[in-house]
Amino acid sequence: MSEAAAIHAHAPRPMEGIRVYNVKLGMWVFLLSEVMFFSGLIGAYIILRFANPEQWAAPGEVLNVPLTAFNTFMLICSSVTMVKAFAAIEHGDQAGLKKWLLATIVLGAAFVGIQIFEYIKLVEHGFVPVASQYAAGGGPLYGSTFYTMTGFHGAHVSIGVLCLVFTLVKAVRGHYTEEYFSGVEIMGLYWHFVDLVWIILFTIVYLI
Amino acid sequence: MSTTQLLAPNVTAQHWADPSHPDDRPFIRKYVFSTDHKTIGNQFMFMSLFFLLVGGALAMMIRWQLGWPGQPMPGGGVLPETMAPGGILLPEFYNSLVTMHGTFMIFFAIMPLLVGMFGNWLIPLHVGASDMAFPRLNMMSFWSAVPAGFIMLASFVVEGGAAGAGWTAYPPLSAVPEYSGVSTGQQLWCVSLIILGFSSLMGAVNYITTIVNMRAPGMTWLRMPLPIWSLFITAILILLAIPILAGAAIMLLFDQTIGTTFFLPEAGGQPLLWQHLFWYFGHPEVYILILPAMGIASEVIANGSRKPIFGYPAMVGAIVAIAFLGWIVWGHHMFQSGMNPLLGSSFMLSTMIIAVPSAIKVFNWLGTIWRGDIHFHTPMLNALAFVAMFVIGGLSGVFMASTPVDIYIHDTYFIVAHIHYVLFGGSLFAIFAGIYFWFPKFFGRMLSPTLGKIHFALTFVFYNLVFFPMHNLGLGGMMRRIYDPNQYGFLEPLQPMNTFVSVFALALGVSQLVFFFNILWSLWRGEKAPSNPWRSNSLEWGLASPPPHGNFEAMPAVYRGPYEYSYPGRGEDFWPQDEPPDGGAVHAPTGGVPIPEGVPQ
Amino acid sequence: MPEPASTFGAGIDSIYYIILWITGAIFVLVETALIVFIIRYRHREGRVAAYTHGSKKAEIVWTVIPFLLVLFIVYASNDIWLEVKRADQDGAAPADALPLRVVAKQFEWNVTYPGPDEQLDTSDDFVKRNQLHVPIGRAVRIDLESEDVIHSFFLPDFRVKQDAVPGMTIPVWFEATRTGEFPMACAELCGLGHYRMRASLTVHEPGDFDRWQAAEIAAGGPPTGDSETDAERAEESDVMSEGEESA
Amino acid sequence: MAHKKPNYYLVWLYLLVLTIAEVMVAFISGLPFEVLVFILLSLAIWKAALVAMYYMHLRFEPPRLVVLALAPLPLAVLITI
Ligand code: HEA
Ligand code: HEA
Ligand code: CUA
Ligand SMILES: [Cu+2]
Repeated sequence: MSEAAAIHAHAPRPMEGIRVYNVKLGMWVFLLSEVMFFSGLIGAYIILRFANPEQWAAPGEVLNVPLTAFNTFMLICSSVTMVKAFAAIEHGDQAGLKKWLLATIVLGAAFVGIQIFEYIKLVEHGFVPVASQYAAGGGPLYGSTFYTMTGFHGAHVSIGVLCLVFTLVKAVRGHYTEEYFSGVEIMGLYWHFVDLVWIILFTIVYLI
Repeated sequence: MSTTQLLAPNVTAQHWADPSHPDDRPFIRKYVFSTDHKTIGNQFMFMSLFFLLVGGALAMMIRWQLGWPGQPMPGGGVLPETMAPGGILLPEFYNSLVTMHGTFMIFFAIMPLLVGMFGNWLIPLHVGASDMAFPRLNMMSFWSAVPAGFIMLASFVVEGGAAGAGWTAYPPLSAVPEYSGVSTGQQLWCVSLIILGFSSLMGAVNYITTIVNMRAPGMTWLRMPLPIWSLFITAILILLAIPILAGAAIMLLFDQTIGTTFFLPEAGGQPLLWQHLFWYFGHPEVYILILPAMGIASEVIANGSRKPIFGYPAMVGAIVAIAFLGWIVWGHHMFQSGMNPLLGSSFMLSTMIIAVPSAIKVFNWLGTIWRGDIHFHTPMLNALAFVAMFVIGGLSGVFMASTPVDIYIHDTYFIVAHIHYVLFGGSLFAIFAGIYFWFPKFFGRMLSPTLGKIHFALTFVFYNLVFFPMHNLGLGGMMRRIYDPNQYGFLEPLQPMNTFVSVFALALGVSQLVFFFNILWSLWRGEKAPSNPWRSNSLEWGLASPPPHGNFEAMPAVYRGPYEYSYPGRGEDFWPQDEPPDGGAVHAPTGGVPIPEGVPQ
Repeated sequence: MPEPASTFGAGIDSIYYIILWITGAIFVLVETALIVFIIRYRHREGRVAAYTHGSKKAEIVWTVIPFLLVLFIVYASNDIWLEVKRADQDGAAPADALPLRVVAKQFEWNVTYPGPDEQLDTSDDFVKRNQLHVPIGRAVRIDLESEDVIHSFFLPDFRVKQDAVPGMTIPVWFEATRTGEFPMACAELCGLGHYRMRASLTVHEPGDFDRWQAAEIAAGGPPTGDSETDAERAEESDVMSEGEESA
Repeated sequence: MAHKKPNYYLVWLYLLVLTIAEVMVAFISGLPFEVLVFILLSLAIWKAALVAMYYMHLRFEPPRLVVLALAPLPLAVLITI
């Protein structure tokens, strides 16, 4: 950048912001608002639950905890594969990048699949968000809050999977290099965040 | 991580304006789906002014009904039977009018004007960047705001009419069609606000990243113009508050559509939960609507009185303090809601404390014009009006903040008076100031000063005649959102005052046409704008009007704060931020540490 | 503001006037300063603005003073607030208070009177629509409820306002200091009839109150609204009738 | 990259153990509800912190970003309680 150089000659050095490149900073900033979004939902959940403790069945009574525990396990694994993909491209290991990205996609998709399966089973047992048709243990708010929180998380995972596919396509096209991997990094940030949210939700929604 | 990614993209690798070959973007990229922050700013201006007009029109109908209850409204005949048979407004339509008036004004007029328009206009230019950090995201932000607005507008024509539960949409009224008589409209209200939320988020992410990462060399934190500081803090408020509204609106939408009961008592839901969520967003929201206005006013007042802003660091501190305190006062909207009275006491305390940073700002503005050399150009007039009016609105806020007094004035016209003193007298006057100030920079033509001064005079006078009496209406006990006060014996004596208010409200509405005309006329016929019509300091004034695509030809360097007016011993009474110091003595800024403005130490 | 007719009315008004004086003074101060500066320092040939970046001392002054002022306002406000809400004894009204129940619904107020035994939910209770009758000089405790949406129980002359929230029973109390008939209004948007959801509050001499109550019980029968309001309703309902169907 | 890589598998094992611990605590141990909630929440937050610090590399970012990332948490807490 010749102008830049010219500036350097007679002027102060460039501000460096906070030494984090734009896209990454942008992703972090966006994640902060996501934090607030889920906090809002969790806050509502807590207030409603405190107001009507009787509407919540004992853990495991209605919800299938073992299944979800396994699902949680898969999501945690997907975080490892994601971070491995990132580590790979950092060293320009193209093959590794594709391999790990693919693994992450599979795990993520499986998570969504199992969640849908779980929903179907639950609905069969009359565990629905709609107050008038609620027929499972506990009360309707149990269902409403459950589907809202896990549903929005599921939506985030699904979107994540789509973005991963997109990233993989770019990776296959050899779009990322040792020098340029911001796409993979912010993808990772988002993915780990979704994992992080689930860790919290799993505890609050299923175990408590 | 590679250094290119660490530093370069932020500051050096920007696409600066290149005078050698002309901007050859096709029309659609240039004016419609443009990624240029200046164009997007202009687009936001036209969209929001349109909705301001809509909101104003609705207000006119409100005032007609209150001034001459039950009288057929002139031209009201054109409205369909469901709204105003024979021109006589129906009560359910009145509720929609009030709701939509508030919604349009807050979400589709003032917010996009302050954040969308000024944010886009000013941020990249003021920090010395070629554009926003994410131009495409920026474009999406605008093009998602438009459909949101039109969905809201469309709700007028759907079955059952537009949302009618107030802009605060308290359930169960807002959640159950049987109660409000409005079904689809209320749902569209939620949908529209959720979409708008996305738009605002995209904007906020962009602003924060740009301001943090793309400041030109020497543009240290404490050399940023105050509009940028206020927009930065505002962006943070948006980033953290909007998701709460989105979440609440989604739950409300579920209650309306799929039959959940988050806010409905039948199955244990909590009507107050909505109020907590809404106001947890809502109070930060009202500061979203005032902080940028304060920044603009500061910029214009310093320029108009040719004097450095009084106590710049304190001004910054006050912005931050107001924003922070804004998060812990939401309960002051719920004093009479059935919330625990002891909470009420603590919310009263936190709310009152906000008067302190506000005081700092007000008195520092006074300090700025004190011993100044005041030029009364149109922007300055509006900025001074902003200070005068904001004080009234703020002080009336103190009455409501006092829990016992609020018992009486809650949900009366005293509140309505407060709303309009802060939002019209505050935000809108600052917006007028800002538009008169920066219009030349972005459209290359001056707004007619004569029309501008006429518009200002009329608006200022009528505005006070409309809204000041509302304090008395409120103290007379007149409730908000009532279709016909004369239903109550004790309100009948107030009717003359209501008529008085309405007369001048209509006058106020009409006088806005001067502004309308001024804008449209000046766009084509206004005199050509020089590059620095107000002899101002910040970076954009060194560029052509309008600045080329890419803004600067090379990265600018910044040597001093933005308010170096009347620096002793200089011929000029202003000193551009990017003018190298005479004698070539470079005060190289180091990191984020500020240099005492311009003063060679 | 109408002349207060409840025991704490005067207290609330006194806070109002305190704030009015403080803010009034500030208002005058700020606006005169503004005008004086505007005139005094307007542009004239050869005027040069003073070059200053502010004064810490001044700023500290106008930070501390407002701070003290607002602290004073909070302090002054809080006592009366707690008295009104009786937050210290979680809303419980004075012991000898007359218990009433007010149930709001679109668009009327139904008042349940305890009858001679002064116990709610007993056989001698009776209900009146849109009429609240209380004795003077005796606290009344009202259990405020709502059947449908949020309403707000507003007695302007008594400085009483409290939202009625469905699913909650919120205690309200006051003690009348003047006899007569007073307006009672709904202050929270509650639908298309919000603007006419009005009722009347009648304050009796103690003796009159018992006589009135006796008469009501004698008249007995189903909950009645007083004919006068009904008449008005009928004759005014032309405009909103079709609206009411839709609601 | 400036820092040396953390052992991602180790973190993964860590998370795994904690998750199992959670499920155990929730079902086996007959602790009183309050204690249970407290333990479970601390475990969850512990796991969340691990993810943020190692997988999201917060541990290795410039402090200013860390501050930025932690900034909204008080608000989050405020809204949730
Ligand atoms: C731009 C928007 C804006 C702004 C800036 C404010 C600012 C303030 N508002 Fe306002 N408010 C609204 C918009 C705004 N408000 C809206 C839209 C509503 C209605 C919502 C609805 O529809 O229900 C509302 C409602 C509202 C209520 C609820 C009333 C009710 O419903 O019963 C309260 C109660 O406390 C309140 C208080 C305040 C206070 C204390 C401030 C403070 O920030 C003001 C601080 C400023 C000053 C105090 C003046 C300057 C200071 C000095 C000159 C120093 C000396 C002063 C003293 C020592 C006192 N506001
Ligand atoms: C920024 C916000 C804003 C603004 C500017 C206004 C402007 C006006 N409002 Fe306001 N109002 C609110 C925000 C605002 N309002 C809110 C939030 C509420 C509460 C809603 C609720 O209770 O739910 C409310 C409620 C409200 C009520 C109470 C209704 C009720 O409770 O029953 C009334 C009644 O008089 C009223 C009247 C007016 C009037 C006469 C104006 C006049 O100032 C209008 C004058 C006309 C204009 C300002 C338009 C001019 C147009 C331009 C300048 C653009 C030019 C166009 C181009 C160049 C393209 N408003
Ligand atoms: Cu009931 Cu308004
Ligand atoms: Cu507020």
